[in-house]
Amino acid sequence: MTPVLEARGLEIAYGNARAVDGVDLEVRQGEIVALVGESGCGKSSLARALVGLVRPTRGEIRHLGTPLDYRRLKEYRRHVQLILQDPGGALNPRQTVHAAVAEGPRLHGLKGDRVTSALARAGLRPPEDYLRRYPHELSGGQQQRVVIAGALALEPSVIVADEPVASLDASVRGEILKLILGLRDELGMSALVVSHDLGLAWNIADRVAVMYLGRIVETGTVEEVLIRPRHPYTRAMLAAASGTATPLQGEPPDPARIPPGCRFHPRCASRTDECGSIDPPVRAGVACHLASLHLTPLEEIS
Amino acid sequence: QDTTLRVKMSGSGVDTLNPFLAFFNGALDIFGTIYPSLNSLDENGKPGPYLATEWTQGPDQLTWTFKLREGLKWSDGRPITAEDAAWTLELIRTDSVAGTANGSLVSNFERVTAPDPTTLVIKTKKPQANVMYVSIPISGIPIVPKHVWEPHVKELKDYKNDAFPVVGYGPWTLTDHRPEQYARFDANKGFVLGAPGFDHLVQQSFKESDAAVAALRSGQLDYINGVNPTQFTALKADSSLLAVQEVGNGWTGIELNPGARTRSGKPIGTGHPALREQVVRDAIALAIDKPTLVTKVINGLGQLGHGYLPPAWPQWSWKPAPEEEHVFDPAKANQLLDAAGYTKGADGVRVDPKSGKPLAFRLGTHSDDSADAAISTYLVGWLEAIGVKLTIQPLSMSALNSDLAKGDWDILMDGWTTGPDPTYLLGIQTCATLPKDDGTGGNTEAYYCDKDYDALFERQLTTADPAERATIVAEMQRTLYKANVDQILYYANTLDVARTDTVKGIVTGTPNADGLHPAQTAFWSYLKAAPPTATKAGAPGGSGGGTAVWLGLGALVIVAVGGTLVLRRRKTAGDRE
Amino acid sequence: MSSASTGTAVRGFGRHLAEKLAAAVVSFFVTLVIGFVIFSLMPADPVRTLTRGRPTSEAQLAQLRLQLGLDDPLWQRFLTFVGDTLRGELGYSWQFQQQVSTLVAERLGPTLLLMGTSAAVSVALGLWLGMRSGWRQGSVFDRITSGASLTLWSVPTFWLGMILLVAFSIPGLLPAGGMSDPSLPTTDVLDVARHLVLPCLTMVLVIFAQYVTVMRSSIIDERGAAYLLTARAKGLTDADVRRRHAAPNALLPSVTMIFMHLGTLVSGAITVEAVYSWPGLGYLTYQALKIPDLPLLQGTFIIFSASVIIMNLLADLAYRFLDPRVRAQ
Amino acid sequence: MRSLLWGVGVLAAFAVLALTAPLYIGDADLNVVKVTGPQLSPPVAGYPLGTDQAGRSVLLLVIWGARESLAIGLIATALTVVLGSAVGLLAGHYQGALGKALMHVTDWFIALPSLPLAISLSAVLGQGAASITIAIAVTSWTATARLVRAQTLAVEARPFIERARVLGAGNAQVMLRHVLPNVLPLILVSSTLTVASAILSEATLTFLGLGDPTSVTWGSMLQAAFSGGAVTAGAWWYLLPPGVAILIVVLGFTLTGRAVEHLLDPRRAAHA
Amino acid sequence: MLEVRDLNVSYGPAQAVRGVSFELDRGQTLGVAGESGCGKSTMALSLLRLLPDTAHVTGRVLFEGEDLLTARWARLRAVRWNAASVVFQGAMSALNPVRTVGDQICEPILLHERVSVKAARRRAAELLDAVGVPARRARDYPHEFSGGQRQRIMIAMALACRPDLIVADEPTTALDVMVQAQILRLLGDLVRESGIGVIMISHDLAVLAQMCERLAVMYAGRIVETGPARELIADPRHPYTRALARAFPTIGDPASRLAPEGLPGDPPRIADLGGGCAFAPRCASADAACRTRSVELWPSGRDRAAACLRVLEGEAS
Ligand SMILES: Nc1ncnc2c1ncn2[C@@H]1O[C@H](COP(=O)(O)OP(=O)(O)OP(=O)(O)O)[C@@H](O)[C@H]1O
Ligand SMILES: Nc1ncnc2c1ncn2[C@@H]1O[C@H](COP(=O)(O)OP(=O)(O)OP(=O)(O)O)[C@@H](O)[C@H]1O
Ligand SMILES: [Mg+2]
Ligand SMILES: [Mg+2]
Repeated sequence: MTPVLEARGLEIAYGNARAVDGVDLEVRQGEIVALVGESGCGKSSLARALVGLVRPTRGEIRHLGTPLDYRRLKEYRRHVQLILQDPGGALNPRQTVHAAVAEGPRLHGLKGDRVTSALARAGLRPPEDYLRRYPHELSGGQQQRVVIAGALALEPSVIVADEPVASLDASVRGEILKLILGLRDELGMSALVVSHDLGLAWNIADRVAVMYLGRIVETGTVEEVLIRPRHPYTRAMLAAASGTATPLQGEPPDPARIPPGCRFHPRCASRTDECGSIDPPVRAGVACHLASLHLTPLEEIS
Repeated sequence: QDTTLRVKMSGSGVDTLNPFLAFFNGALDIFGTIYPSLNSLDENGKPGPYLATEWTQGPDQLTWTFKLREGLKWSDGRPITAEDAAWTLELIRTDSVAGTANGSLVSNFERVTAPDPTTLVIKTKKPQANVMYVSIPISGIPIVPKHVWEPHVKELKDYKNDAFPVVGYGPWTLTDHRPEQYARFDANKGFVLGAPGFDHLVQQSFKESDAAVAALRSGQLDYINGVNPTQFTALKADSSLLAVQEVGNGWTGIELNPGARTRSGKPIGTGHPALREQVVRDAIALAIDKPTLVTKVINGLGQLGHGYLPPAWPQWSWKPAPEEEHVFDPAKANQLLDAAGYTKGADGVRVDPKSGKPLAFRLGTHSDDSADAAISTYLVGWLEAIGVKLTIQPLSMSALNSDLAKGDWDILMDGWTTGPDPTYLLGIQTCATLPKDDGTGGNTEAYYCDKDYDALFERQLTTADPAERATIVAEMQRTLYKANVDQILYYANTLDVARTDTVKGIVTGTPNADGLHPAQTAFWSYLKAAPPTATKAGAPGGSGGGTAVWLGLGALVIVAVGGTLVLRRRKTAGDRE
Repeated sequence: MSSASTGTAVRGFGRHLAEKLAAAVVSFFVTLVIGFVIFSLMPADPVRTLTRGRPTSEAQLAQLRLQLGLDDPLWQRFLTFVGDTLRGELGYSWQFQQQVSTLVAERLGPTLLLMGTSAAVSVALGLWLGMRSGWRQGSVFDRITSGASLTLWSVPTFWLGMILLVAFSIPGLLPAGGMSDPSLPTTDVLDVARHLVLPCLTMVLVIFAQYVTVMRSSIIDERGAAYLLTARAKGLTDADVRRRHAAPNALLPSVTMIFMHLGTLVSGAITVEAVYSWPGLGYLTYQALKIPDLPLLQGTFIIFSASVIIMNLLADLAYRFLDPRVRAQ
Repeated sequence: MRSLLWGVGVLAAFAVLALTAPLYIGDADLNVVKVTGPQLSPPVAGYPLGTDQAGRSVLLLVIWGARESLAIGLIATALTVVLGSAVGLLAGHYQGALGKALMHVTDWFIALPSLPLAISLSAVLGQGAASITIAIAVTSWTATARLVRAQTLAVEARPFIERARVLGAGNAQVMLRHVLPNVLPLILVSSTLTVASAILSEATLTFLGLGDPTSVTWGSMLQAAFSGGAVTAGAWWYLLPPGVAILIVVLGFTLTGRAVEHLLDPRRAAHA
Repeated sequence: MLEVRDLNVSYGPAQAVRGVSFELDRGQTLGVAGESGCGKSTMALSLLRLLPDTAHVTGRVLFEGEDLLTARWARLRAVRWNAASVVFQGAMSALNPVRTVGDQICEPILLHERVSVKAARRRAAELLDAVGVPARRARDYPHEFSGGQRQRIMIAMALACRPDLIVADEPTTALDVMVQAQILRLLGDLVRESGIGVIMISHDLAVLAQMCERLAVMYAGRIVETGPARELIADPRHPYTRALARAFPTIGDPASRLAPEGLPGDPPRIADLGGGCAFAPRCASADAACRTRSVELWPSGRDRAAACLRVLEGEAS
């Protein structure tokens, strides 16, 4: 089956900083993929490239097998929608909820009232109560629902969500995640959810891709990656999240100065001499030439 | 202590101290007091002795001989001789740069020579009656010391003449000059026409006349030559000030485009054809209420306009006979126009039967002249009453001149002042001053051109007898008056104000029946001005006392500021963080 | 990281400076061309205007036209002008019959004195008042300061000048005009200062409001900043928090605006110079425009444009200097 | 919002006076040939603010002057705002070559000294209200352009622009539907300030002799008063009213602008 | 050392903190959890009277027996930083961008201690070293540091005057998971080594669980549950605590796999709180009594208390 959304050898450079440095990623029909990684590793850049906001310097993006044509972006975006981290900022403060949700259909010349149904589907019920409100009259969770409704109104086949709950309250977060999960279950929509939060992946994702310094260093099903992490970076992240192991040493990496060899080796606790010279490709879902050594599950994780 | 007379610098200040180049009034004023001239003007504006004590026209009518005084010395001690005068005049005649400012005055000179140190001989090309006006203070040519200027002839254009004290001769010696600020002089106590009453003279530049008046009131100035009527009226009431009126040496008027054309008769420009008609110009003349202008615009401080030459020069002044005079009579003006077939249109504006154009004229005014602005609004009202529509166009002096030269005008506000020699002013009404076909060369006043007038002009040029010359000049003025191309509205009096506590004798000559003094020609005002009493009249509240007050005030400010700071500190140290 | 980034910072700064300079130079030349074109379009008859009221012969008129280059075609005059400017010469004034550079140099001093003093006083006053009133927004002090500065800002300069002149030209204390007392044998600093008071006061009263406004609003913006809370938590007094923490930060947005405003100040002084007979560049320009004296106009135009451009450049540099965040880029 | 009330109140009062002026001020009050008042008289019965040199009522002149002064101020502002906003918006939106070029052009105009430019413009276009209006617009649009550009950049950086793009909005849509509405309040505020400075500029330019001295504006009244020597004559009734009128109107606009700015402050709006 | 009694803070009509009381001793760590806007920062800042003028504070804050809320400003300034310092939320904005970090660390030292500038610099260098930032970078400006480094600088600054109490207001919120772990370790070590009392504020229960002995969970300006950290998380008594705990799933816990949980409804607006339990509108087990009866902290176990009627009724969990 051809993936709904697919990135092949994607590279995005800002000047001499390669924020995304050769990424292969696919999202299949009806699947939720979580893209995790620490701050600045290129997650947002990748997400933005996937909806055509950034033009990759190399590589290509395919939607249902057809490469993205930048002259026909508008059409492409009917099928691939983006949800941003900060719902407050993503809504024009001078647009009502109705205008915000109706914008997509209007721009695409879609007929019929898609607004109320989209709002209802996004969990804003009854929709009529919200139509005339302005963003500042809504809570963060409601704002995010409006943003989601705006994307839903176009009935896209994939949603790319960049940190959809990072700016929301802990209690609200679950509700939004439920919504995304529900959309997949009800509409068969696919989603790529970008986050630095492994718990989120555990909550809703089918598959996880772990990104480090512009590369996907490990991918696989949630259970595989989060319970039996193989890449030392994934292991370090999981350890940090549970607060059990010694966290990684060193500063966050800089995409303008990617170390030679394995890009993780300067911070890797289990590096060997050859790590400095071999740049390992992703093989069997992990990009570490010593991956087989770490195959045992972390004992701390129960 | 030395005494200083502080006066307002006249007009627009000093453009350059180089007398061969300068055009601005302020500069000419200075040259009049620091450089000698062949003749001076007496208090009535007639030529008098200065360097020359005698001047005679030879029998050939072409040779003028000036007898110069002996024993006068330049301020650097070198003698003043006829050679200096001859050299100056010859330089202007022969060198185009040196002729920049005054070339026209010597354009009829054939040659100027100094056969001996006290004799100056001027040979003219054609007979010239006004040679004794050529070198007079301010409006004529100043004589400069040859020994100082000869080395600078090559770079005359760039020579700034600012080595102080400037070598010259006159009632005053220029000791310092700051552009746009002031000029400072020392008295020449041995001046041949009388010693100045003050030890120093300072001319200070003021751009706003109200600022100058404030300076006069506060004692920063002793004398202002030329205030405006409202100021004058206000200052007259002040007993500590002396406000005097002098007969005006200029007129304010309008000029009507009689059909601009070149010397060869080719019409140019966009002038309204109706104005070429005598009857239209006459009607306009009758429709203007000149007495009202005098009372309303210049507060009655002037005389009704008649002749082309101003009353400051009684020898030339002319008045129409009562039957010739255009007296305000709108009804008659309407009659004239009706009779000539200029019927009123629906909007009340008459239409020119020949061209079919309405009698709607542009009235160009000098945008920087407040009197123009005032007058023009009256003109609009009066002419409306005879079915003539005026549209006021305020123009910069430069734009106005440009329109004038191109013939792109209907009616313009106009005004001239003149020195005692009327030749130039009369000259610009001759056909010879029309522009050439290429548009250059013209300095005509208003495109007036009349054969008879030209003939009279030539005659007065060569008429040596002053009385006879005056009759011819009067006839010329009558011709102009009738033509109504230039309509003289009024002659504004010159209005001067002086402090009475620091200066006396600032005006010279005896006032006439109306209390008008003769025009203050040349340097007489400053020369005859003197401190009022033998006791030294320091500046009121002079710098000594002033400094004390000043320092006191400064101290007060410091104490106040310091005090507040201390108090503040105490307060902030207290409660709220 | 530190040393390496400093290296790039310096290089980056050099490049930035070079770029800015290049843009400034281009700006400068474009404004010159615009100025030339506009001034050349002015309908004018300088010769007649210059000789107005003076006996002038036809030959003299022709000679003057020739001397002033009025008969040259426009393009040739333009080339001459560009050539002159490149050589640093500003041409020859028509009305003053002098080198424009001499004239401009003569008048620049007084203008700089007046503008410099006024700017310094009003910047200092404006920033100080703005800082205090912004810090205690809504206080009596704030209301008085804001009200007064707004009112003064709304007053036409020349009008205020005239009124101050009449009200305060006190015998022996404050003179009604000029830059120094001509009856003093030498120029005396105190005397010039005395003459400076009223024109400077007029300028200051009108322009300081702008600085008050800018400083006040940037202080208000800064007031909620978290680092001020840190400073307070450290136990600093309110005044110290304001002076040592809020002020330097609030200054940043003000600086650009102040410099830009300073650039336009020079040409904005015409009315004050006229009212107080200050022998500066503003009034010279005004005179030049009346004739119009094209070379002189160009000369002053160059000064004015250059001052704006230079001030903009300085604004940029000052900003970079004051803000370490931009400094490193 | 007391200052808003004050500002708007003052402006409304002036607007009403100016608009209804033809109802009670006629040719007989303004035409120098027809007026009958005493010359330069201090306030007396019938002339509550005295008279000018021609004997016209200063009060009526000030009211009449509001018409042209306000008209010049408003029209100049409209020109400034339209031009400045268009340039600023385009320069902020198209950050590539077009934006750079526009900013350069703006920089050039900023460097042009305003007064000489105004004077030469009025020489070219003919003196009077029209040239003054144009001169003010030509020299002041740059400030608006810079401001709008800065604000546009700020708005463009906000996430909702990105969202709009992803929803399929093109450049025009983004500019007109998203950027403009968010920049508009700022434009509104800045335009009230522009009116204020335009009225001041009008007065200054007219004072320098660039206006039509025969028309009645506050600037030309002041010019006539000054050049006629009203200061020396102590004719405060002639000098003060036009100046105070300018002050009040400018203050009115400024207060309104400030108050509106305050009302539109996003920080307030967000809490509202 | 610190005893807070019935602290109330209101911004005009909006009551941000409503009757908070707690105690803290040297060497103890108290975690305060709760979602955005529930009054955590307000409570923390009110301890040192750092709130803006618009805030109205009542109650007692006894620090070493002295009531800081009524102390004179000069006295208070002496306490600030010297005895109690603050690590603020968002280190980027809490550091002055135009002054070097060295300067900013030295400032309180010079202010509170009679030492030479040189000595202060030396101390600043030591502190930087202690938190793992190279001392030579004291001359750099805040923007030249990464988020984690800046936060460490904030911590170094908080330690500058060797305070007895540190209030850390969301010290790790803006940070990446990896860096966050580092910072928490650092703070934990410091507390252990020097016996400082710490109040740590966060909305992330997981973070607090790592750091603190005791926890207080706040909701709408009130402490709704308090107790030993581990117990509280493992066995929450208050439904809000329960929801909060579930919002941060344990990876590998099959219960939360593909089953995100949240609270329906919106966080409360403190401006329009009525009587009754503030949490009632979002509470699944709320009844009519919850909406009317006012709740307070009732003991809910050993060393624990919760503000829930269910607890009072003995319906544990
Ligand atoms: N427009 C840009 N210009 C230059 N560099 C950029 C730009 N956008 C991102 N970068 C850099 O690219 C790298 C990756 O950024 P990106 O925003 O994709 O990271 P991220 O994984 O989303 O991080 P975060 O979790 O902080 O959102 C970072 O180092 C960032 O500084
Ligand atoms: N200066 C202020 N004026 C008015 N209300 C304020 C002010 N500061 C905070 N509030 C309100 O007080 C309540 C508590 O705010 P506080 O900052 O203490 O919350 P918090 O728990 O720290 O939230 P966060 O997790 O977002 O930091 C909020 O509703 C907030 O809107
Ligand atoms: Mg991101
Ligand atoms: Mg907080």
